[in-house]
Amino acid sequence: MAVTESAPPAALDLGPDTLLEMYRAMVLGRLLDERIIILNRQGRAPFAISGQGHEATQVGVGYALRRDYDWAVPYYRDLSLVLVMGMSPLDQLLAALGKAGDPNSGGRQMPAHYSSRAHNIVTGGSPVATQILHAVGVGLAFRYRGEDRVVVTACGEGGTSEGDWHEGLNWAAVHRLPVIFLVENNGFAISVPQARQMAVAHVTDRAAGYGLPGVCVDGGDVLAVHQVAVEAVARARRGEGPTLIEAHCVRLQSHSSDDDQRRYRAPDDLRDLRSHDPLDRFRVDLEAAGILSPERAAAVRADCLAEIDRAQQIADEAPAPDPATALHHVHQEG
Amino acid sequence: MAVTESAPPAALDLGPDTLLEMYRAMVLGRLLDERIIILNRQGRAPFAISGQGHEATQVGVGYALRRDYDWAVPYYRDLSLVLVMGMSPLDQLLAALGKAGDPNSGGRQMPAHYSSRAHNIVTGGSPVATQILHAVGVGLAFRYRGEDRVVVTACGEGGTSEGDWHEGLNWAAVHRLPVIFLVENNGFAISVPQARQMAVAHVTDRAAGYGLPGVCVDGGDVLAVHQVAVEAVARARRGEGPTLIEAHCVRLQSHSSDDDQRRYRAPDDLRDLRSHDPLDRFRVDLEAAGILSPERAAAVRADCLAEIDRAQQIADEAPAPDPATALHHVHQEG
Amino acid sequence: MVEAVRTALAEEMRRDDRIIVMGEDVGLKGGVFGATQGLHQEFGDLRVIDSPLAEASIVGVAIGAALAGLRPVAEIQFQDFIPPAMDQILSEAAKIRYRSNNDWSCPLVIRAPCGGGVHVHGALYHSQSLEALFAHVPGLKVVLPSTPGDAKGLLTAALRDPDPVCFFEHKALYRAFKGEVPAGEHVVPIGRARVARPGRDLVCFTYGATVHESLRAAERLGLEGIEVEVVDLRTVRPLDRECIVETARRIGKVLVAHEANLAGGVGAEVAAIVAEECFESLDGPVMRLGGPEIPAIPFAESLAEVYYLGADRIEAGLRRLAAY
Amino acid sequence: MVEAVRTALAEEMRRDDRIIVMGEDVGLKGGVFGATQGLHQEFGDLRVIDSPLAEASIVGVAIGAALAGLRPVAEIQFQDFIPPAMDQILSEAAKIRYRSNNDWSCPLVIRAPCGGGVHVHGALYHSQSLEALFAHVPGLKVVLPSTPGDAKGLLTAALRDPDPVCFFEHKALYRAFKGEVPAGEHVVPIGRARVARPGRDLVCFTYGATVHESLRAAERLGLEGIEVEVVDLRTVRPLDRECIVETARRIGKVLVAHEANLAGGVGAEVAAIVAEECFESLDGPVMRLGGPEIPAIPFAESLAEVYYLGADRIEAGLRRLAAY
Ligand SMILES: Cc1ncc(C[n+]2csc(CCOP(=O)(O)OP(=O)(O)O)c2C)c(N)n1
Ligand SMILES: Cc1ncc(C[n+]2csc(CCOP(=O)(O)OP(=O)(O)O)c2C)c(N)n1
Ligand SMILES: [Mg+2]
Ligand SMILES: [Mg+2]
Repeated sequence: MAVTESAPPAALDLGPDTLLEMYRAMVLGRLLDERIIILNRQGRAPFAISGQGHEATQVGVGYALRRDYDWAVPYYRDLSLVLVMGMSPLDQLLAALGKAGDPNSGGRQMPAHYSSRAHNIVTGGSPVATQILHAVGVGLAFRYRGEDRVVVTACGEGGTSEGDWHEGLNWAAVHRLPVIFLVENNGFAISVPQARQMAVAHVTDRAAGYGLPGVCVDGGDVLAVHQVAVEAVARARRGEGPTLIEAHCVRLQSHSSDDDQRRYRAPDDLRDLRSHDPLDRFRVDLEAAGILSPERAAAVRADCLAEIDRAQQIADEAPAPDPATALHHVHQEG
Repeated sequence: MAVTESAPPAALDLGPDTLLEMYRAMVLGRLLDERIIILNRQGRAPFAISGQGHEATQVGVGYALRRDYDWAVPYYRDLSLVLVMGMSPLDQLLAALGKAGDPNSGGRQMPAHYSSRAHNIVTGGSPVATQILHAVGVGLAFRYRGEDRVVVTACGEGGTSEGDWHEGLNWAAVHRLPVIFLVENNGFAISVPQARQMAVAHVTDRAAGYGLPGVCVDGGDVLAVHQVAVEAVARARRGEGPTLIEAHCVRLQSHSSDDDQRRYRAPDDLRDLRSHDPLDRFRVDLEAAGILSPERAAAVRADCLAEIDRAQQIADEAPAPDPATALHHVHQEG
Repeated sequence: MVEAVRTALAEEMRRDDRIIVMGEDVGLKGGVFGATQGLHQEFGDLRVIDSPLAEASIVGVAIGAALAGLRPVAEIQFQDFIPPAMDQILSEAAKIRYRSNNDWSCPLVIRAPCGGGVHVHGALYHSQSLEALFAHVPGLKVVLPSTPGDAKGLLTAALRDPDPVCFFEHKALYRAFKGEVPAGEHVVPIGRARVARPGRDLVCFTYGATVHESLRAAERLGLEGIEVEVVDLRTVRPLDRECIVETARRIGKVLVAHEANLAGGVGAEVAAIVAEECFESLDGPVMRLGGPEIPAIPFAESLAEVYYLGADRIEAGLRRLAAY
Repeated sequence: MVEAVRTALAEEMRRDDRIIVMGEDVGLKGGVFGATQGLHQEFGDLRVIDSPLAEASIVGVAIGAALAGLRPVAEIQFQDFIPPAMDQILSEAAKIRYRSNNDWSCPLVIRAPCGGGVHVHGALYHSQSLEALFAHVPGLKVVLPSTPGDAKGLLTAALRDPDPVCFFEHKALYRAFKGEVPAGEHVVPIGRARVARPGRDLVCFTYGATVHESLRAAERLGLEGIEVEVVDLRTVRPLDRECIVETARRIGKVLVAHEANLAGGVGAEVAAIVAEECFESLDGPVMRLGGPEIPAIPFAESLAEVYYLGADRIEAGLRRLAAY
């Protein structure tokens, strides 16, 4: 039940290939995120919500999962997580533009409502924290069938205030289910700062009250997050039950394209944000370890951009949903 | 934020008069409770739900409040609490028999849905734990008006699983409101034992996670409860915020007149229950301290019974609600 | 009727091991009305789960289990205690197939006892009939059986349905029928009404416990040669529109009756369909009977009587309509 | 219209210091649509409270404050996020006066933006029109203004009401009217409909944003000499029964139109009232228009258009009715 304030600094022993893969995943998430914001500013994507600043957390957790075996019940900031789990930039660009081929929802939901049955990414709606309970149910099904799969579900620190969050952690603890509750704590729920959201410094202060371990980690440190996630996954796979992971992140962008954080955040605070960019941190670490060179970093960036460009071209040309289909799939048909 | 496992044994320094008053309150609660069960068995009260075994907790807390100044948002087992706060046996017998004069609801609600504006006892419905949030709102109003009143709200350990409980504790902690959250933990929610309700031994394990103090106390020890409650009330009155009190109680009767606990509780467990009767414990303590004699105890009992008999006679003869009134008071009239 | 529910659950659980049951007190105690009695003994802890006291989690966890391939039955102890789970039902279960463009589905049965009556004494919070709140929601099916046979057959259909079904069992019916449960496999399709009594002069559309009050009223009028057809809608979402329209056109005088509050109730939808589709065949105004404008059934018998829609009030309504 | 909401709040807060406002982002940010902008600056932390992200608590805490003598305004960020608070609204706020036999009361305003449209892009969860769920519940009042004047006048009435009022503001109207807020004290009584356009050939009962779509359709028919009366119901609980019945009887051809899902919607109740009370005056079937049988408005414009009830569909409906 011990709450570790922060995981011990993770060694770079994953091997250079994996580390570079993880780096690329973060870059891809970031660049795709930026592209969607551009599409929004151009008036082509009606809505954008950004995961910038959360990439290290999501990639760290994503790389602890077994792809197409474990499950995720994500939330709207989890762009990098769903990319790691197997979804593509094209999948998300189709969603941003509301195209028929959008695998998340066929253009029915707002972008960032990630879903892919093929990749075990559970469909989500917009209400905050409802997904927490779904993850518990998924874990229940795994346990019932005797599978050693693990499910991870994520929300923000604001989401922890909802009753569903409480009910989910409690249920998972009582039944020792293989669920990892990830809280991506960026200090704000739209405009509401953490101090108006809870009277404690760490969401993990709640773990002991449910009877599960809580680990608080620097969410800008991809390897620290990864290590914590690997341990939680191993624990869950061994049948020892759920873990609460709180990753402290920064929200580099406003809450969404409908928000302007300059209205409620101090200029100093905003200026300071960039120095916490997890991408920069990982790049510097990898360069210091001799795994990444500036040239290689530029190549990764170019490669990701090319992938996104190709995807955007396809998405641009993809057809809008056929109006006739709007009435389909309320119930199973045929 | 420290969690005290149990309050230090309270001295009997309240003075003999108060102690005897508290004893009488417990006896009155018990005998009235028994009477209502008898009325149910006779087929005259369609429903009964019992607070037997919870009297020490309720009287201990009730005596920490300033009558007709502080507020309570009780739950269905809080018969002794509402009696201490100023309601009468007649009030509850009128409710048990569904009479027009029932001040709780005019015969509209089931018995044990305590309410009295005159005595600052907030009306409650049947859904478990909704009242927790009302107490927080009451505390908010006190704080807004700059009053030093305190509000206490109660539920069972089962009720702590509801989202509303979580949201209430969190809100009260963030705003440091003068609310006392009392959990009367009798180990069962109807048939569901605590181990299926939560994965922790004590509800107070949750207090730290909200940023408020949690005190776990032997709910069968009226003076221990009283001391803990006095401290929590003082803290709240000083503007230092909410406290969570968990009082371990025994449920001497089945959940309600519709339940039979022999179906799901072990015979040993049931046999053991009586040895934890809080009334016996207080009587023995008072006798040992020379404050109560067997004769005096018998007199108290007789006096309470007489009061209840008188009340029952009045309640028996009281008129049923006039059907014409059934349609009134959905909204303010006239 | 409680026996029918229990039987359907047990038989389907034997047939399909994806079915699990969860809710408050459904295990050892077997449910507060005994609807799950014996299941825990037969199917064990993993399939019959005493949940924490938290309705949003009962439904929300069931949704997750359904997404992961199980077929959960979420029991809510009383329909009055569904509102904490409303978000999970309305915002999640009902929309999962649609919002994922058919990629995901949510086969889930939400069972709850509903309704009251003069002798149920459940008062405001153990007596409500809230079906209209669910009947308004695309993506849900809403079923209210009135007989043991239908309870078994419709619950079996619900347990085999690929989408979420709300299954509401009227408490007054639980013990009203004994030993009338059809043996063996018995499936009644969701969405089809049933003629509980044929007639030609008036038709009464109804469901749940009110079917029996309506039959009683119809019988009394029958003695005088006024033949009332009583149609048990059985499913209130989707309504059996075809049956409603055909019957209303054929008979021409329509009463809609239910225990739930009248205003904005299911009866409004039935009446509106009739008003729109059967205008030229109507021989009188579409009449509705339902609960008065108070929150639910009060505790005291003298007050409860004011709420309850019994045979007498239905008979009076039918007579007014017949005289039109 | 958002200006009207803000003005009503500010003016009433100045008049009555029992009024407090709480909800997500209502403080510094002034609400996601700006409805509370400036209030935090003027009235401070104690009266304008940025709540935790938890709707049940927003309403539940507001109820407690109301019980203790305040007059709270609980803002829910989008009506789509009311369901987590459904239990507090349906089971608690709506029943407090009745269940306590008039001993307690709960003066509380629950505000939420509702509705969608082709250009709102809120998709399934930022576009719903859920008023029917509340319109079925005795103990609640449910108001949907369609103009800045009514928004100010009805919100002022709600803030002075001794009982709980649900106040739903259509997002498409927020910025549709500028500078049309009546100055000074302006109170519009809850429960009274308004004739938005007089007419004699057909009547269209409607509310919310659909009022404007109906007016547009009526105008087009007006050019051809078909005079459509458009009645803005404004309050959907309690309905202005007198106005509905009088108007329907006078005109004889009735359309009911709303953005919400048709089945079980408020239109069903209006149609049922007309069918029952105006039978002998009707010159055609009571017609209803509303949302199709899908959960809400999809994101992609091509799909959203299928849902939305615009002037064209209303015009077509009116023409069918006129031709009857
Ligand atoms: C039930 C519900 N209430 C309100 C909202 C509106 N809303 C969307 S995101 C959000 C803030 C979430 O903050 P947090 O949980 O900290 O996550 P973050 O956005 O910071 O990652 C709010 C209030 C919603 N989507 N659902
Ligand atoms: C929301 C809700 N769900 C279910 C019930 C039915 N119910 C009434 S009391 C109860 C058990 C409560 O247990 P606990 O909170 O431990 O209190 P105790 O009765 O043991 O004092 C249940 C399940 C209810 N009244 N409300
Ligand atoms: Mg956040
Ligand atoms: Mg208990």
